[in-house]
Amino acid sequence: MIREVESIIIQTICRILIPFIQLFGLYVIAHGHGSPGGGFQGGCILAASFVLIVVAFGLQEAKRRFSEKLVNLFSSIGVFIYAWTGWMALLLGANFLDYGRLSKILPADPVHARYYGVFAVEVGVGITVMAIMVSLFIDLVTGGEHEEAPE
Amino acid sequence: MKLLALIASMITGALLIYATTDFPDWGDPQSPASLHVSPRYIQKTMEETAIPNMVTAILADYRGYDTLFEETVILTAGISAILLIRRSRK
Amino acid sequence: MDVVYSIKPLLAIMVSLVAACLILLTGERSKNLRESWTILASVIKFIIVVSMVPSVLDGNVLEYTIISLAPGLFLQFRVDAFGLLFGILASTLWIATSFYSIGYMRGLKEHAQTRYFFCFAIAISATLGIAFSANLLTLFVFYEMLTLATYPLVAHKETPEAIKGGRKYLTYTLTAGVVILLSMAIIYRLTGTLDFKPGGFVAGSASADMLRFLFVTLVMSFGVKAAIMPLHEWLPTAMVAPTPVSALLHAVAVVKAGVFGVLRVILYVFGPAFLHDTGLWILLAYLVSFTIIVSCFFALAQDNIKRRLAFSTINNLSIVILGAALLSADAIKGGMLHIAFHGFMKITLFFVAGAIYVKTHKQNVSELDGLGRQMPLTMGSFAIGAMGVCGIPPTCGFISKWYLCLGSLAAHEIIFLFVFLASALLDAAFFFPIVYRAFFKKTKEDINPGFNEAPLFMVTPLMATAFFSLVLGIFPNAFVHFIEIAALAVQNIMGG
Amino acid sequence: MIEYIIAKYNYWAYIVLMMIGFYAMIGKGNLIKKLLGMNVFQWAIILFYVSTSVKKGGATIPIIQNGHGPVTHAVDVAQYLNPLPHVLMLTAIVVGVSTTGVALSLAIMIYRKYKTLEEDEILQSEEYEALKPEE
Amino acid sequence: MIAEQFPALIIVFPLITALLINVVGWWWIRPCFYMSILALAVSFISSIGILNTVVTQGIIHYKLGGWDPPWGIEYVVDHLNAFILVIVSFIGLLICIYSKKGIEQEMPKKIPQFYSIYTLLVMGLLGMTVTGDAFNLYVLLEIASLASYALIAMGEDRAPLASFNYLIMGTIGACFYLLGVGYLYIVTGSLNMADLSELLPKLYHSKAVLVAFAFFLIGIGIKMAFFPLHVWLPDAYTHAPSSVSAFVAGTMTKVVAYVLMRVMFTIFRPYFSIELIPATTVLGWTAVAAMMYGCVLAIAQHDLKRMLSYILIAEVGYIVLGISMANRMGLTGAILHIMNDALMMACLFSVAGAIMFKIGNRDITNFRNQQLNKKMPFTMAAFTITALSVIGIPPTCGFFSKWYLVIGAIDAQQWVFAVALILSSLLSAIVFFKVIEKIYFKPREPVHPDSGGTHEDVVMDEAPISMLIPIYIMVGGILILGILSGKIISTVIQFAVPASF
Repeated sequence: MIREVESIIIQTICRILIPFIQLFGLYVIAHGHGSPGGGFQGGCILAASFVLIVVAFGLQEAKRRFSEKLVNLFSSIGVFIYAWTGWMALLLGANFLDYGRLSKILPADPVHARYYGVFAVEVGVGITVMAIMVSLFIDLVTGGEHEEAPE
Repeated sequence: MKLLALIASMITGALLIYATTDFPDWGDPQSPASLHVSPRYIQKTMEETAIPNMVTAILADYRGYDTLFEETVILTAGISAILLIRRSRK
Repeated sequence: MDVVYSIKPLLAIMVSLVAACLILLTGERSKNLRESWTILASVIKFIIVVSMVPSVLDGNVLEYTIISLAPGLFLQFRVDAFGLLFGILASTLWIATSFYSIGYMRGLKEHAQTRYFFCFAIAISATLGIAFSANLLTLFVFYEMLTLATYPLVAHKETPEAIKGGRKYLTYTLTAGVVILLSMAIIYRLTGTLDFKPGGFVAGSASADMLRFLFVTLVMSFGVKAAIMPLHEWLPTAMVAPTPVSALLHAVAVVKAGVFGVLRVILYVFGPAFLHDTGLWILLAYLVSFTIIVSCFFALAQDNIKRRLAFSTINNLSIVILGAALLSADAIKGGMLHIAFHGFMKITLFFVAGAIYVKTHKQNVSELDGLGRQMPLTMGSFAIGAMGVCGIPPTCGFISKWYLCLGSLAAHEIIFLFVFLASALLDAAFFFPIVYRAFFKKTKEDINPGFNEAPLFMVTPLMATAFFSLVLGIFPNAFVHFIEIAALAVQNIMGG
Repeated sequence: MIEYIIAKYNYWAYIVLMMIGFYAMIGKGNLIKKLLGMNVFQWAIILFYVSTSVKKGGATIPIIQNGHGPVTHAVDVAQYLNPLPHVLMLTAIVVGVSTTGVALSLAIMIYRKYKTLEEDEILQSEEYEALKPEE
Repeated sequence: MIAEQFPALIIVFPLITALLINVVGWWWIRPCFYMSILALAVSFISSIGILNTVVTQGIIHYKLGGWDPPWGIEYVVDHLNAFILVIVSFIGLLICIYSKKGIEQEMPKKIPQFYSIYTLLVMGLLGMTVTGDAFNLYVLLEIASLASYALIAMGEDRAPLASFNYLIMGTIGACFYLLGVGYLYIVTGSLNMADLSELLPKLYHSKAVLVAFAFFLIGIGIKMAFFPLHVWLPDAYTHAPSSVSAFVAGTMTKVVAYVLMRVMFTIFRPYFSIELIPATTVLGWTAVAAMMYGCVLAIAQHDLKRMLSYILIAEVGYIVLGISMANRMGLTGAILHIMNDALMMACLFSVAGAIMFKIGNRDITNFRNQQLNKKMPFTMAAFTITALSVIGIPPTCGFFSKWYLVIGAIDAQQWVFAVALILSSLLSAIVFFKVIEKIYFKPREPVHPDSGGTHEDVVMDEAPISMLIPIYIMVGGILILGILSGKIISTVIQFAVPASF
């Protein structure tokens, strides 16, 4: 179990730091096209921010912000976004994952349709990785024995 | 047991070293790995997907299918953790 | 011989399978329903089988293909004369046995009667399958089926020795089975087919040594069920089974299936010509002659009736094989006839043994003193059966032995003639003491128990079979033309 | 010979790592040490893959410079590293992470039952259980 | 339109369903089971469709993302994969139906997660079967493995340890496979199987390729529990939840055996793996050892599931033996045996699970007192029939695969193989009749004729219908497929065997 840390310094710094970490994570996800980065890296950074919350404010606080059900929902939603992007292409008559065909519904030519498709996919990857990392961390660190957050 | 492990790892290492003699040198631009498939990625990525970062392009588009399943892998791990050790104290 | 496509063989086999399912379904609810299924099925089966006789006597062959398993490999039935002979025997004796076993099982209040009748029906359909199978593979399928169906029957009593007997039975037969499988596969790769052909089909397909090896493996592995001497061990052990089962095992299904298999191998797979050229026949003949003589001495040593009968069975089976091994037309004919006739006589003897057990719980020869007064019909039938086995006219045993002797003369191997005669004498030596004790020896406590027969369900079948073995002795061609059928089969094989 | 060794030193590195990991996986008695060995093993393979993508002679990371909007000018292959191994290894890394996660949860389960992670002690308690009469 | 999308459907539909189950399960447990059934039914139907398409129109190439191989990933579905697909999805569906009651008993709190992971497991195996890309196969292999580790660990209280060892061994296997892929990649630069088989022949004498092949064999051998590398299997499959062990025992080893065939005959040409290096000889003799070892150890077991696990090891030996004969008949036998063995093992383990469910104890030695033949007659009948099929008694399907294997051995002039096949079927006869005897005959003192028939008092207490139906579907398959094997071979398997044989 995690000892509830009550250190004002740590908590203040974290309060300042965490938004930037999360912002950076989003940036890394969004800029995976042009610069080093992508879904995984961004997702891990986002997850790190939540881990920081857990470390600094304790598990209950973290779960109040980010309940277990929510984590689980996100983890599935991420993969679902990915699969659905491919599925759209399939519904539009192309092969599975053929983003080029998304140009039928996106205001873009096939090449840029791929660009956007990849973007959607990366977002999905990011969400999943973040969620799973958080849930893995919480489960492993508590040995799986933790309460639902008090509503 | 330890001895056996030692022998096994020694044999593996010997195999690997034996194989290495036929490998291209490190960083050889002419190695088959960098000649057969990858040139197309390097040259065509921009005009085929408009994504400058080839890694992202390959990851999510050329070999997007892999990535889908790598998502699934980590999802599996997450659900497994819940399945295995999650238990509410109520 | 032209081929007629007919579903009759399949029907004849399915009847008892269907009956088996019905027995399993209705068994526990009502005994009468269960047993009426048995009787009904046996009668229908008999009718179907007999209805095939005329067309076969016209020289036709009834054929029915279920499915093709591989190129040149079918699950197929073909009723030729030899198969029909065996089929008639099995279906006839099933009627008698089912009546008898009803009497027996009820008389002893046996347990698990449903399982008993179920396996019984399966065993019979397997036997008919063996009789009608058109190729070695089909025969093998039903052969294994027979093994498994008779295993619960052997172990039926579930006493430790019963289970041990079952184990031994399985060990022998399954081992034989896999050996058959291997040799069969080799033959299939050599010749590309497994269809039985009168006069054999493998000759010349491989080196003589290879074929010799295959012949030995096949004959010996079928010989396990036929209880050729070094491999006979399971048969006396299987005597723990209920008597109708032993009757079925010995007179009809299992051992006869083994002999049938051996004859199929000798006459329809390898062929007389091949045996004659390679000189294997003389080898086989000496082997089985050894069995014939030795088994008689074993039998003399037994006091338990059923064990004695068991060794007599071993003896007679080898006589059949010897007949086939002599390769002369008469001998083969005699052998085939002996399959059928010995069936009738031996089943009589076993029925008698069972009847005695149900009535008096006596199992040993030494206890039979004066039983003839108590159960005259039973012991009378026993006398007839014994005469038949010894080959004394006017019983049918005389006919088959007569042909066998002729055959041994025709084969210019005078020694085998003496083998036959010696075995006949020895048979007399261990059967007639029983008859003598039963009728002419006074019981120790000199009281006359008076007329007290076994239940009607048991006496009727055994008298019927005894009657048949007499009638077939006097008019060997009666009812179903055994002799004509056998003659036809021999004619096909010899190509004469 | 020296040149030969130097020319392939990336391979030697990963071979050594891999042997260490392999030994730890089989030989060590502590489950967590086994896990560490497993990770070393996997990272060794990842190192091997990535090192195959290197191109000497001024090749840089596989991101096309000043490329936004479709470019027409031909891209020189020798100018960029081989991107494929990186992609594969991203996948392999995630697989490794997931495996470790599952393995750790298993370790937790085992610890809950046996209150230890030393293999021999676990086996002892197993034998102890086996000796207990089963009701 | 739908027809050519089957290859995508068969994978993606279970995937999405698994996600939905995982989400829905947090709020509403009841529908999870039915959703999983639905998904597996869809992939079963589409696998049938695929098989049909392959048989009528030939090999399917499905380019994912529309990229041509070797740049993109493609599915290649020929007769072999289509056949395996049908088997896997069929067993998956049946065991899913079967698992309902057992799971409610074994892990009542974790039902959604179970079905989610179970669906993912099936999906992973299907993906392994259908893919045409060496690396993609690795990823899917890992999905299937992770799922099976998790599921196995949910069994009895010794399960976690068994599963952990399985995880260590399995990771070694997967990593060796990955290493083999890497070696092939570094010398050819490609990951696509078809492309590799084009590029490799001129490199057949390079040491790297030889070592890659060796690593493939070892890795696959570990995953397949092939004889010297099988140590993880008995524990894992013994302690796993019954439905899990039924599915995994039925399909996992078979799919990996399929991968072995892919590697030996598609990535590497038969010329390489048969003539150039003595792979088949080594495999063959090891397989013989595996058969003997498995059967002999099975005889010694008291725990039904452990016994079956050793039988499974022997069965893997059969399949590899058939592959290593390297002739048409042998391979036909191997492929046929993949199907038969999947059915038989799934059925046997399901029966063991049913016994556990009802009696809570699967120790063979006290079957005798349980009167099982009276308590659960249908289950026991199923067990008997399947056991006969494993022994290889006609007309069950086990006989026919054995028949082809024996003929293959004869064609290969390997008499020892033929004898070993026969010997092992005798040994398995001992194994199973030991059990059957205990089930049906309980030795008593000789019954006195007048006091017989006093022990018909046990009431029938049969396994739930949701278990019996799948078991009996499998038994029906065992009985029918044997008779139909000629037709199956002539329509599917003879095309599945590599044409060079």
